[in-house]
Amino acid sequence: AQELLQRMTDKCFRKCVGKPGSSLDNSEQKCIAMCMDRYMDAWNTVSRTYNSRLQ
Amino acid sequence: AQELLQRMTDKCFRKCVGKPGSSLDNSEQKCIAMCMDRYMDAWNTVSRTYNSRLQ
Amino acid sequence: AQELLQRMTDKCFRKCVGKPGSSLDNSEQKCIAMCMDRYMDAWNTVSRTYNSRLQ
Amino acid sequence: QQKAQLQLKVHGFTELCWDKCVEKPSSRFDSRTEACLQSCVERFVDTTLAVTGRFAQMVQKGGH
Amino acid sequence: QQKAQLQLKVHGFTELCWDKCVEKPSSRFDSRTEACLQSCVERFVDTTLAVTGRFAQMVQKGGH
Amino acid sequence: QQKAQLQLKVHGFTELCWDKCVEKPSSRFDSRTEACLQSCVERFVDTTLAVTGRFAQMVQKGGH
Repeated sequence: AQELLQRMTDKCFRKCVGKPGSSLDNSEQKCIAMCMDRYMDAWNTVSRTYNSRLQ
Repeated sequence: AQELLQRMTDKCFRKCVGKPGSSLDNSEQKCIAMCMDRYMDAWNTVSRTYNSRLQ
Repeated sequence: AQELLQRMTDKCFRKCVGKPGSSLDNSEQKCIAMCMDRYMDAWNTVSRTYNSRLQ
Repeated sequence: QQKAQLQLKVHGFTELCWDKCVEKPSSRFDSRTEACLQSCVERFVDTTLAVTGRFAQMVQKGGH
Repeated sequence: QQKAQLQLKVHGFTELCWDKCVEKPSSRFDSRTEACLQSCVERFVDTTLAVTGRFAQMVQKGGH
Repeated sequence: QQKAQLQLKVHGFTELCWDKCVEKPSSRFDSRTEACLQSCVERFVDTTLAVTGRFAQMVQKGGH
């Protein structure tokens, strides 16, 4: 899961943290949580689609 | 040639397939073929220029 | 220092050389020198911040 | 080891298709985004096949 | 080897935060750019902790 | 192994200079694009030399 965590952190940081401030504010934290959920949805969709294509 | 194929596929997919649809349409296919030809031209030019610079 | 040099060269080339011409002109050379200095400043700031965070 | 390579592909596709299909993370994917992700994988595989096939032809003809 | 990995992180953060904080190289960083670089590292570490923690929770709950 | 590293450089330059010089794939490169690709490689090598030389000077002076 290391690879997944790294790529997800990178994408969600870029998407959710505009100009970095003195802490993660509330909306950034919410954005990161939502971004994680969607990134894992995307990973699952991609994985399912690719596996069924390979068969 | 593995490395060339991978990088070329990535570049040409990004250039030629905007919003992915239910199949590669005609214009996307033409674009991919043309993109491949140009990418290999670019590879050849770069390779030639770099080799002559090294000598 | 290999890794630093490679990443710095890449960033400064992208920032300072717009459309590549027949040689590096004066302003491109100045930009590259300045870009190097700032990139190393950035590297130092990042390194210091990250190390103190780890402790 | 083959499984590791397959996983790496899935990671790569996820990044690529995320960039192509997801504008802003929301509380749920709408059906359009979901369809886009699926098509993105399918079309990328198609592109790989097209590129590889064409390249093989060129090599056979000695065109490259 | 651990030191090599730490160095690699510093290289990665420098690239990321350079992209986020540095518009145009000038003869000196102003204090805003300097502060941005520091916050960028701090917030990225915060993000890593948030993501990793939330992921661990999900795995425990068997949610993934 | 040295040849493999040289090949990797050619792949890297091709990507970089493709991004800098090629707008839209067409049925043929015009002379401007062709010249841009050549200059791109030459200027990148120049930049590498400039950066490496300046860095070596700094290290000698103990400036870094």
